[in-house]
Amino acid sequence: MMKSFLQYLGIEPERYQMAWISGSEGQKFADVMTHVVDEVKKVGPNRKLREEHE
Amino acid sequence: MNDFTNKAREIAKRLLADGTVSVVLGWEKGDEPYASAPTAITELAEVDRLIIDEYCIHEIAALLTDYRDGTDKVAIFAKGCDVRGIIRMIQDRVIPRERLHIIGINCPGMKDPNEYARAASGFGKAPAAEIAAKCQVCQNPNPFIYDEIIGDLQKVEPSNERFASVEEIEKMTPDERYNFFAQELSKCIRCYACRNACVACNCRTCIFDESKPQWVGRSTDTVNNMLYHIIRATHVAGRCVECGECERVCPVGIPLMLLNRKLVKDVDELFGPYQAGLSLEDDAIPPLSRYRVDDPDEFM
Amino acid sequence: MKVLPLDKLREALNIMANDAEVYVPMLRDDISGYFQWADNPADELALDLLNTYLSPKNVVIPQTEPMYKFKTSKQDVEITEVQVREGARIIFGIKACDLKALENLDMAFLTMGFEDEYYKARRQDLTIIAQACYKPGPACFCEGMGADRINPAADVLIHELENQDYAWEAKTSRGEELTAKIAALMEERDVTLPQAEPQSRKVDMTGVSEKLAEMFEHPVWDDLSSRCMNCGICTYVCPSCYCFDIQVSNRGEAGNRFRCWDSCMYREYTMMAGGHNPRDYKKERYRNRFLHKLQFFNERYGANLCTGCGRCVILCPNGVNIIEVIEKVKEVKLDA
Amino acid sequence: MHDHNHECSCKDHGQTNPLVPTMVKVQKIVDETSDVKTFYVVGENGIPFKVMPGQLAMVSHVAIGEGMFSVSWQDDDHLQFAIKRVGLLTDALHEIEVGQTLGVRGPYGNGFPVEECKGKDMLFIGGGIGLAPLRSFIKYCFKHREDYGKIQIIYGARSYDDLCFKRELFEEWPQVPNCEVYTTIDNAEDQWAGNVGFCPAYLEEINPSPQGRIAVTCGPPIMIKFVLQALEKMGYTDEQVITTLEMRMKCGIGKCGRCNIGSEYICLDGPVFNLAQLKKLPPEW
Repeated sequence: MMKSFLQYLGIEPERYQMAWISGSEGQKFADVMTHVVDEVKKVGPNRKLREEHE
Repeated sequence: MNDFTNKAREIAKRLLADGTVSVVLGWEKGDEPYASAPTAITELAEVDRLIIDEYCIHEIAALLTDYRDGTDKVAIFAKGCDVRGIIRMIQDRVIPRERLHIIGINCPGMKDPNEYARAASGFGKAPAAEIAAKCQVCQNPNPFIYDEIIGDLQKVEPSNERFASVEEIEKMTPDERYNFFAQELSKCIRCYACRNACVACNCRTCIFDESKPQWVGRSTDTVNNMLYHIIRATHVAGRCVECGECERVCPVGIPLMLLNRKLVKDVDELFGPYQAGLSLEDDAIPPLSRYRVDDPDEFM
Repeated sequence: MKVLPLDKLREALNIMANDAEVYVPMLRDDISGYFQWADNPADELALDLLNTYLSPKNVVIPQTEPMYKFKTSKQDVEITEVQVREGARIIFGIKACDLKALENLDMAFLTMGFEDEYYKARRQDLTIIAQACYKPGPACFCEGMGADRINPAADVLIHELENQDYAWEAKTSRGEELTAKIAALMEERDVTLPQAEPQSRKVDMTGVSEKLAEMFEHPVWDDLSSRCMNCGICTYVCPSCYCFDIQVSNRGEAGNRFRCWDSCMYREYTMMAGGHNPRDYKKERYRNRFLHKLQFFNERYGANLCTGCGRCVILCPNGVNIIEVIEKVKEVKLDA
Repeated sequence: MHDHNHECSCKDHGQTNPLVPTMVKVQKIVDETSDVKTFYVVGENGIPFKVMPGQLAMVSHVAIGEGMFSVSWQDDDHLQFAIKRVGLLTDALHEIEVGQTLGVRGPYGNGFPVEECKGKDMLFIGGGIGLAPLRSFIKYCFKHREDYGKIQIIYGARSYDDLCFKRELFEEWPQVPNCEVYTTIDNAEDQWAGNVGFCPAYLEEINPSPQGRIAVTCGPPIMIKFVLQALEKMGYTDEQVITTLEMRMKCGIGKCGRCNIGSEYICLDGPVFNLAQLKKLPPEW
């Protein structure tokens, strides 16, 4: 729902991802993280919902 | 609606006199013809202040949070939308059904006293609608849970427009959507009227009042305003009774129902058709407030 | 008398904006307020409106305002004060009620021990072009609060004439200077100033402050506050409400300390870190707001912190009405 | 036209903007109890500003936030703040180590009437962290010992661990001539041989006569309320009873609005009031 809502607000859905990972699933955690990073790299730098600090 | 007023006073007198309740929540008249306002009557001698007229638009159930800590019984005059709010309050354990005496009002639709005050003020140019926008699309003018009832049943024009405005937004490109919402929410002055007027926003301690940790910055920039509204809307997802009060009370005219209705629509699509505050039965608890083994994964 | 024709107004504002920040009543999405003039084609001037929903206080106290920046590295911290941009500011078209509110802000920020540097920086070079108010609205009660709506003390006083041109009177040397800059746009004309229509709302404040001092624990506050939902609309649209919060915005090793408007209606406003809150309930917060406006500010500065602009009356979604509060207070019978 | 009578005192502080802090370094940190630490801070040129007993200062952990604290002692070269861990800022302060840069601004408030109390016997009644502001006055009395008569200190906390300034309380202060220290804790503990019970009750038991004596109290609001009642019962006049109050503060200079009790601002007109002044204010603290 959060993903759909953020998408509705025009924010790239790739930036919000969820996965169920058990404490014992170390490999899965690593895979998911790699996946998240890859996806976010694909969308590029975030311009939205971003505070400007000089 | 004079007979509504007479009936209301009669009922309130009886309830206060025989000790059924110790407070009556209703409306009273202000100093302009359109200025009706919610009130709490505790004295028999004050009952004649009560009125019901075409300006009683306020979602009066929101005031029930003031009585959460007591044990006294509370009488509340309630339109169809108010009853949905009351049900939410009961389901969220703000106040038990047993402490409430609900006097339903079959509601012909209300005028918005704020619109009239603004139109008369000379501070803006928008005219006041004959019937408030939110009442024109109301599907629940008749209370369905009450202890007694005032007025005749109102006919409901079925409408398929519930998600029309949300679908319009969905057709836009992501950048258009972001720019649209960023523009609208940049107007927000963070008065929190949308939160305080909301029957679903009934938490004892609100996260926006918390400083440890502070979830949303208090600066009024577009980002923090958006974060505030994202969190607020998400928090009432599936619990919003679609009364439109947040939008009505907003002093800067942000179309907040576009946020709420999107989440209502998503809950509908994920969990099957659902409307908050329509029933007190156990299975009518909002989908996001209960757990089922077959809940879809996307609920988060 | 000098007259600025309506069709020269934009040009006049442009000239003023050359060397000053000019704040003008404008309408955006039916929300009126004093916004900075930049001659955007989309900017709808709202001088024909009686007043603006959002008060002009943002000119001297922006809702969010950085105070100083900091950088941290390990145990060290370096701070740099954020300087308010110096230079001239002009507020155009302000009404007597809001001007009186500005006097309240001056008292709060510039007297009683400390001067507020941020306020002072914005206030000191502010030229005031006030507009005489001939036709009050149903929520107006500035006269009861002691404002002179036809002839408020300003650098320039303008009067909207029947044909919507502005009769222009410079009242101070600062006003003369400004007038000289746009003299070419003005015409010298015989004018008939409008007839002042009476204000329908009468408020008599005699004895109210003193009576309130005896009413802190009176049950009337329970009754009055019952309709209030403790949102901050009244405080944020009020031209006199000035309370603020100081907060920090922190991004790792750098950030800034800023202040922003705060509201006595919020529970968090007086909530102490240990959990004790002297104004924990809505009645207490509601009472403090009205007592601050009508008693406490009076005791401290000798003026009401309400100038009768009517904004809170118009915009309160639940019908809280300061005039009704004053009347109710007067009706209360106190035991001798 | 806006010709108000400015009586600005900010120049006295050696800084132009009263809302911008001066940077100081933490010189020493003392654990008082499990949740109270005393921080010794020094500025580049010694103390950042002069403070009188009972006055306040805004302490800023710059990246986290700032909070108003009573200065629990000012020595020739440093300021001391005894700070209890209760929220976001104080949590962060409890994590810092010696050498940390903090911001301070002040001093704020009126402070204790040290002059008016000269020649009087002094009775201090403190609860919990409420001893911190009293300590500045107590130590001031010790420093000017000949100016004050007999000094009695009644101090209570929830438990032995919660008693602040233990070394001073049990070793130093009882050695001061003509000074009595009474301590009490709320509930009995195995190693505790002293009094058990609340401060107001202990005060009535000790019952120091109001003759020529000034009582000064600070603690949680509920304790203050009962202590004030007890003192009245014991015959103290309103002018003989002094307390120091706490409200939430943000600016410290009487502008931001929140610390008012009636038309008085704690940060300017307080935090110290005598009971006569307090009775004129609404009971909202």
